[in-house]
Amino acid sequence: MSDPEKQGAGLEAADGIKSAVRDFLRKALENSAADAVLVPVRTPAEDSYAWILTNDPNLLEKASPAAPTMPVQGAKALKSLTRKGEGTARVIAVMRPCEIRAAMELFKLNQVHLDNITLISYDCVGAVPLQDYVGDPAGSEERFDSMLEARKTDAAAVKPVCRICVDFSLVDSDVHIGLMGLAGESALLVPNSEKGQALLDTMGIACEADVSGWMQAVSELKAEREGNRSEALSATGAGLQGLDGLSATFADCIGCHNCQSVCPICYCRQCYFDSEAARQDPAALLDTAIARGGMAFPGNKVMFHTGRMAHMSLSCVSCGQCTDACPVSIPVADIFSYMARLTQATFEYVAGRNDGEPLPLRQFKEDEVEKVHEIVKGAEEEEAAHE
Amino acid sequence: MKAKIGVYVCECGPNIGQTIDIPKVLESIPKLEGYEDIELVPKSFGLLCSPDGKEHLKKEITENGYTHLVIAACSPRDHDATFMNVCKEAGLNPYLYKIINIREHCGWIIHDKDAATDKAIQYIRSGISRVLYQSELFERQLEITPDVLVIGGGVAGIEAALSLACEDRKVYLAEKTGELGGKAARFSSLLPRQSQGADIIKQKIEAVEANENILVFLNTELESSIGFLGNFEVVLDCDGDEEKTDLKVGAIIVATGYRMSDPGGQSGYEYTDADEVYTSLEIERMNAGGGIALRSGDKPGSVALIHCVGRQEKGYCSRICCNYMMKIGGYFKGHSEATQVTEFFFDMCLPHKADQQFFDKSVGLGIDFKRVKTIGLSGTSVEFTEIGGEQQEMNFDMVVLASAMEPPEGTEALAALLEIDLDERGFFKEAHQTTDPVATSIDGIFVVGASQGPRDVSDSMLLAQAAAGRIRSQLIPGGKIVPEVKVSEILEAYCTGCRTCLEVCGYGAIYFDDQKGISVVNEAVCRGCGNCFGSCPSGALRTKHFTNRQLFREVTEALK
Amino acid sequence: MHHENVVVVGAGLAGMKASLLLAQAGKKVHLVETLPLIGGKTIKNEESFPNLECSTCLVAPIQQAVLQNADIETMTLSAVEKIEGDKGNFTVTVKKAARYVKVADCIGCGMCYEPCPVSVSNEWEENLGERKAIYVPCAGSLPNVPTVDPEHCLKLSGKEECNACVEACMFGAVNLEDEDETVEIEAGAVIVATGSGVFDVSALPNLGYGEFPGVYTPFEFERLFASNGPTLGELKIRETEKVPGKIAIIHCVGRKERGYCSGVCCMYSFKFAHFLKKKLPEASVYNLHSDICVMDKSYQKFFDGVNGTHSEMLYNSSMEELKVTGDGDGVKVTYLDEAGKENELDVDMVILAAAMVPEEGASGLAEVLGIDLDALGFFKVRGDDVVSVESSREGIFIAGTAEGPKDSQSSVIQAEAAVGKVLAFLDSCRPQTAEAAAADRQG
Amino acid sequence: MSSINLDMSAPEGTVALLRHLLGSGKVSAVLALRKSPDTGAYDIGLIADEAGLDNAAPVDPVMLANTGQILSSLTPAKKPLAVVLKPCELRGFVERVKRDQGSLENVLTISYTCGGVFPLEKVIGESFADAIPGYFKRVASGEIVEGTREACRGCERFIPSSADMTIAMAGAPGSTAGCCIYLNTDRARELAEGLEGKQSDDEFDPAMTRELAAKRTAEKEKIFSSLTPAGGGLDALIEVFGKCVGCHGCGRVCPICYCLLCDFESRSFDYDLPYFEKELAGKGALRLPPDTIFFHLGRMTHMSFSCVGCGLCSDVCPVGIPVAHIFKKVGEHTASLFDYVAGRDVEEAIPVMVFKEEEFDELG
Amino acid sequence: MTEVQQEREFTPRIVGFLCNWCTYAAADLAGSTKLEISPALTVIRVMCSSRVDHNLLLTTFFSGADGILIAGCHPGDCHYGKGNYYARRRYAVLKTVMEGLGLEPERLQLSWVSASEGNRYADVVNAFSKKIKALGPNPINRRRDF
Repeated sequence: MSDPEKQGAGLEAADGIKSAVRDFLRKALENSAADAVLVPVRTPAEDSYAWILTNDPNLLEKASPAAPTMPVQGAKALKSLTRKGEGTARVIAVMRPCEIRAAMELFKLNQVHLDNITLISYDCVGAVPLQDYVGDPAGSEERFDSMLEARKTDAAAVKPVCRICVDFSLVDSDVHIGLMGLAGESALLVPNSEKGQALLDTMGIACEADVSGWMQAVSELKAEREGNRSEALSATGAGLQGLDGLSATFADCIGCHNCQSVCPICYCRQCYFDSEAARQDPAALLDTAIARGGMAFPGNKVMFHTGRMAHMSLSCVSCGQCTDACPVSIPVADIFSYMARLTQATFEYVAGRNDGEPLPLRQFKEDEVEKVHEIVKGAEEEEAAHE
Repeated sequence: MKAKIGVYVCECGPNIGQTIDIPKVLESIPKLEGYEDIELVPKSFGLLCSPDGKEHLKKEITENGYTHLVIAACSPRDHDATFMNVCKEAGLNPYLYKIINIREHCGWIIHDKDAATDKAIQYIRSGISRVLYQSELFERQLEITPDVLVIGGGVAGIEAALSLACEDRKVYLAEKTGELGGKAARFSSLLPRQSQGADIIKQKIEAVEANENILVFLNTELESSIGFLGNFEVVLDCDGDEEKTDLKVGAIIVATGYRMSDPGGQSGYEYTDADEVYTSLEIERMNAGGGIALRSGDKPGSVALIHCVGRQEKGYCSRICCNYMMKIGGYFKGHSEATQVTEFFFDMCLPHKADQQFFDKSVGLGIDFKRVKTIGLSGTSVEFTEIGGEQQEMNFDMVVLASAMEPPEGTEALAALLEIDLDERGFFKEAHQTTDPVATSIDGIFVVGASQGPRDVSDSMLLAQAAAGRIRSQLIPGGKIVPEVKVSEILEAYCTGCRTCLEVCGYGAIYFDDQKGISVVNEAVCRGCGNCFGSCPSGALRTKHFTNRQLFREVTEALK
Repeated sequence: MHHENVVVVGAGLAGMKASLLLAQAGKKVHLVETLPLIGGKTIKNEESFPNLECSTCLVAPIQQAVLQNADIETMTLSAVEKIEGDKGNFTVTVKKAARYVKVADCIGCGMCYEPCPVSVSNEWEENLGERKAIYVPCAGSLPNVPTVDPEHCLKLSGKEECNACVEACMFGAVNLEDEDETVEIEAGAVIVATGSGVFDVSALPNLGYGEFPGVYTPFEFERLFASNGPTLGELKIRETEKVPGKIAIIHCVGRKERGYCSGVCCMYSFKFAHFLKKKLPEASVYNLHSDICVMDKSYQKFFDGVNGTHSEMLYNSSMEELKVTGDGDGVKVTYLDEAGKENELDVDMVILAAAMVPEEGASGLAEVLGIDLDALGFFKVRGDDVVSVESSREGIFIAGTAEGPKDSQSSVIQAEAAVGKVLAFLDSCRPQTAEAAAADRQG
Repeated sequence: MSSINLDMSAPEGTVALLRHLLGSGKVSAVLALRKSPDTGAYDIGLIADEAGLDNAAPVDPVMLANTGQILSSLTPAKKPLAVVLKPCELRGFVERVKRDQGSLENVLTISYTCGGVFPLEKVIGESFADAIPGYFKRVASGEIVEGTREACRGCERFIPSSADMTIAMAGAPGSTAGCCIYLNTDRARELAEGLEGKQSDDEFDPAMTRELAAKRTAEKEKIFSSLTPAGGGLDALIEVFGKCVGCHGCGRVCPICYCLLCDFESRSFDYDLPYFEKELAGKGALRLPPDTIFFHLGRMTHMSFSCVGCGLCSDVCPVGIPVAHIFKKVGEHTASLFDYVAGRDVEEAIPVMVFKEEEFDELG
Repeated sequence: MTEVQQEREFTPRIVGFLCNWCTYAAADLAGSTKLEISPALTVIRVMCSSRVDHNLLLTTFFSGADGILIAGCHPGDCHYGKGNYYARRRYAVLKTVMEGLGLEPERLQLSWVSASEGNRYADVVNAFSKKIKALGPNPINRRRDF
């Protein structure tokens, strides 16, 4: 949590948080603090949510700033909107913290542009697994709403990664909506950047409210989650070890690559592993099979996942989309979160921050960070030993 | 068309002949599995790199009409070029051939002959399967313009212009200020030999003005620059006239010089403007003008010359201070031998062969040199500890400070504009400090004079001449340049425009096409290292002649 | 009559760089080198300051480029004997000493060394190692073609009939009947890049060189440290075979005698300190210095990196008073510290940071070329105002340490400057009018 | 001889056949479904030695990926291969061959009258193994097996067209008694040489499966009619595809979608902000990422007439959209315009690649 | 052949990606000095260690290489300025991933060998192949489920 000087503005939430945020957005559109908003809106069949960009205040009625489930990662919606650069419209986007963090990574990767985008995040109680939601929309709505209003995560109702999420609150958004540890009636608008401050100013919202109580609550929950997280991830890691572990973990993988295509970080137009370049020629495949007595298809399952780890785990924000999209229920998100923790530690990098820190693979230090040193030194000492 | 690959094993006398069982190798080749639909022609020869060898090979290629060629011989570092030329002469695209190093990598290092032979066969196999995946590449020749833009009209810039301008080479000399000559124009004498500075510079300025092949732009700064060696398009912003000047030049020389760091800020140097404390440049100006005097107009009876001011803070020695401080000492002694001149120094830096004599001469003039360990200044009183001595204090009528040379303002902006690097001290960074000192990371852009690091006038001129040498040999009027062939290319369809490759490229060879939203390789600049490839997760890059498919052929064979 | 091609004397860093640039400019270059290999002094170093880059990695590509360049005729074991004519129209006479190995036929396999019965000390390795009578100076020499040393070859010196190398060569490349030859080259200009030598430290008996095995010259130490050197980089003191625990590096050796600071000794001394600490972390290293000359923008940083951590810096207030004496199988350095007080230092090894001096053949070459030397014995350049690259004779240019002590960077700068001058000079020699051109063609 | 009867169940018989082919060295490898003895997980194995056949479960009711798609990555085969494919997978492969994405050269195709497969979630479930014996019984007795995928229950093309060998299973009376392998081509007869079993000359008669075919057709109609609510049209599409998350998994697993880079993921479907702003001004709202429905429409026009109804698209859809039947329905309609049956015969040209002068007169 | 036999007759298959300017030159030097070097290594020449990307390394590993060596110029010596620094970072990522997955990261090694270090080259290669031999064959080669 950033500076203790932080101030906030109270947000009246008597008829529920969703409507409070809706009102805020409508107000923003009305006194043209923004030209449009990007929010999840329930689909006509009421069986899911979709990201809608709108400038029509009435349409906001159907909007659900905090949707129970996350069919499409917000960062992906933002990418489709701004990938080709800036426009003139000033857009407010309301997203989960993990969506904001993904957006930050895509920003560094030049896949989203943020100049005209104002990002609003909120204390996230977690998201309902996609299958659960589409299985029982109505029920899920209820369960989620009660979670949201109670401002408390119901472990049974949310994605596994949400249970161990530690970045559920303030991230590098422009305005954050604080909920945790506040009385049912109220919420907090916390400006978190000049842009955010400017928004509140134009809307004539003064920030005098004290935020310490909220911050307290958040850091307590964080602390509690930290423990569970490393426990859970270590457990995941233990199950992965070696070719046996991996082949067991990915035994059911059918190579559909849904995990990759719904991943907000996997920004490649086409995954290398689906590309021409990665194709082995028929003869080579057959030779391998003959040499080993046999081989498995769909091919290169483990290589695909390992490769994806090498490519994107540095930026993984543990949003859990991959698990949602897996037709054979592999806990992809847990696995990648485990790896993300390792690789990001290697470079003392934290994905999803907008702190000017460049992506690890775009820079180097001549005299490298500890971990890299250890790793490389490891190899060099090995040699030295034999010299 | 059915592929027909000539596979030639060079005996290299005993080196391969005796370390590898060549007959066995030749036998094995036609039996290779998986190449049934390819015609393999295995042969051996005594010494392929010999004149007869090359002739023979040439004949064989033309007569047998090979589609590809594999040569199992020595290291590519020895003879890749040799055999590529043979291919060219024989009309086979040289990129459809591959040399296999079975000498250094088999015969010579695997001392068991059978093992060496097997290894050789494996390498040859990989060669055969690789060439099949290689594709024709072609050299391109690019037109160039020999003209040159020189940024900075100081001694270095002037020297560069004079060394380059000729009938078929125009030089555009852009100077920020309203006059040529830079700081040195005001020096009354020049290092290292105290010759009449002003005159020399004056003559050179006249020569520039007289030279119709040099176009001088005063009050002018560079606004933009794109392109590469032989083909830069630059825009000059000439203060005053509103439309900019567009120029096409083949090379750019940066000669923006230096500035003296402000000694005022230095810790341990306490003085006010009222005090008789001056920088070396101020003294030069006084000397060139009315002569050196105190504010009162009187001549100083005692002067302290303090070296190395700011050296510690800057983290480098400015190379020329010792010399010019002795020169300034000489000014004082020249005006009146009676003047008591004391020079405080830490180390005497005398890099030129003639400098020691100059030092001895200065001692002869009666200048008192004190080697100190510590020094401080308050007003005009100097507190110091002489090496091996006690701390003491001396008062002077006048104090002259040799403050460090540093990059002038605007250096960073210019570097960014030209996309060349600065070193950790803020000076322009050389392409390679020892082996390529006037070039930069961008081919065709050179840095000379003190903008590359502290230099005296004559060294600055030498650097300018060096840049001239580089340009004269690279950009011959009417000539062409042949860029690297094995460069990277970006596959438009797969590029996401994340710009990672652009960031890691050390040569500014990749630019971003905003229209298409993709990165694009400038093949004229790319050196083919493949760093961009390594950085691209999408596999949207291809390094010609080193594609993954080609390399993976070698891997597959290695793992058979 | 005028000529476009250029003779470059000396194939060190400066000579090679100049040749490559001239070739790039489309000139034909004749690169004349007295040694059997090219590369000059830089290739003797394991790593070069200030970036501690592997010298071979830096220079080998340059050597390769020179040898593979069709426009550069590299003449090893060769020396300029005579020069006639004048600017733009020189006739340079070069004596090529017999190599006794045909460069065209030899592929550098080295099969011929083994059988050679003669074994003498290898001067290129500063006599720290041995070589045969047919040899390459060191592994990785370029051109990778051996040479026979007639003085020691049994057959050539007439001691006895020996054909071992001839028989060992499968390519008939060895030809002991080979003879010196003399060639005349018509050239438009000449660049002298013959490099420099090292101050003869035995001239200062108080430094104990030659007397105590632990006392080394700079290049002796470079080769001792080099991974492709005689000991493959193993730091053992000659004779005693002892691994040094304490090393003293003495600066400014010969500065007074020569009357100038060489500008590079401080840096290579600090580099040595770094080397020593890298290989012998336990060792203690002392630099006995006077003025510390770190004039390049990046040198101070290098010094700061070594100062204290790799070496203790001891101020030596008088070279005259400094003495190196024997002490068991170690050596004792006696010197006056900054206060003028006498100090003693017991060490195992002493490295004498000796001054750069004119290359021994310089005066002879100056005579042959009819150009002046300066008072210090380096080649004199014209123009009293600024340092230039023009010798006292029009059409002949100087580059690198032949002109005076300097670091590699300055050598390269001078080489490139010389090329610029040469190209401009050749243009100026080209007949300006049609008639003149016609006349020129008749010669 | 045009058929051979082995005295064992069809599943066993199929393995025996493979053993014969691999053991006799007539093929260098076999591509067939495998079941791991320890984890019970399935994969598609390229089996190169007899030991490998111990895990083979070639006709188990499981489809992880379209074997036809995998097969085409193994062709053209330098060495002879035998492949066990479900009829739809075979049709998928044939469609790919028509598009130069594979070759029949050196490939022996073995298929069977297919009883359908179970949805993936069942397959990865604990008790799946127990379901199998019962499954084979019902299949033989010509029922539509409860719990199999919708795509299979409504599949009336469960008889392989153009296979070298056809093994009688679903709807083939008596297929429990023994394993009857029909040898439809010379290559089949040649390779069957030396296989122990009762040889005969009767050829495969589709008639014997007529009953099951009828049931399946009826089921299909039922599913079709239940598909989109009355009215149809765009609203219906939005209704159905509204919850699409745009993962394009359906495209990736589709044996017909052979494009390396789907056009909808390509640059041509990037829009710049001004475009969106214009849209917004007009509509007041727009969905991001765009083209959700467009993608499915596009895919329909590109491949529906070649849809082989393998159902994988439905399997991988994270939100359970009945992609398979929507495409099949559309596909049958488009294909019928050219009376084209996807994957029936490799000689049959792809409609969009030919035209008949006298067609579509009604369009004027 | 049985595992036991395989172990007994095991000669590792190591793929080495060597940078053209330093390590490949060192390999040549080692060759011309006739040092004995393990035949286990297959040298693949690349222009710079930074050319070697994750995909190539992974494909090599999963195709059954028992060891993978990436070798280039010492940091600071890169012929292209800074390529090997990037190579080092990419290596660090892959190494971490393999560690995290227990995929025998010791089968992947990065070494710096300069052009003059012929002996060091021999040492590095021989030491590495010794290490790999001790480690045994890449288990992937015995698996039919990959």
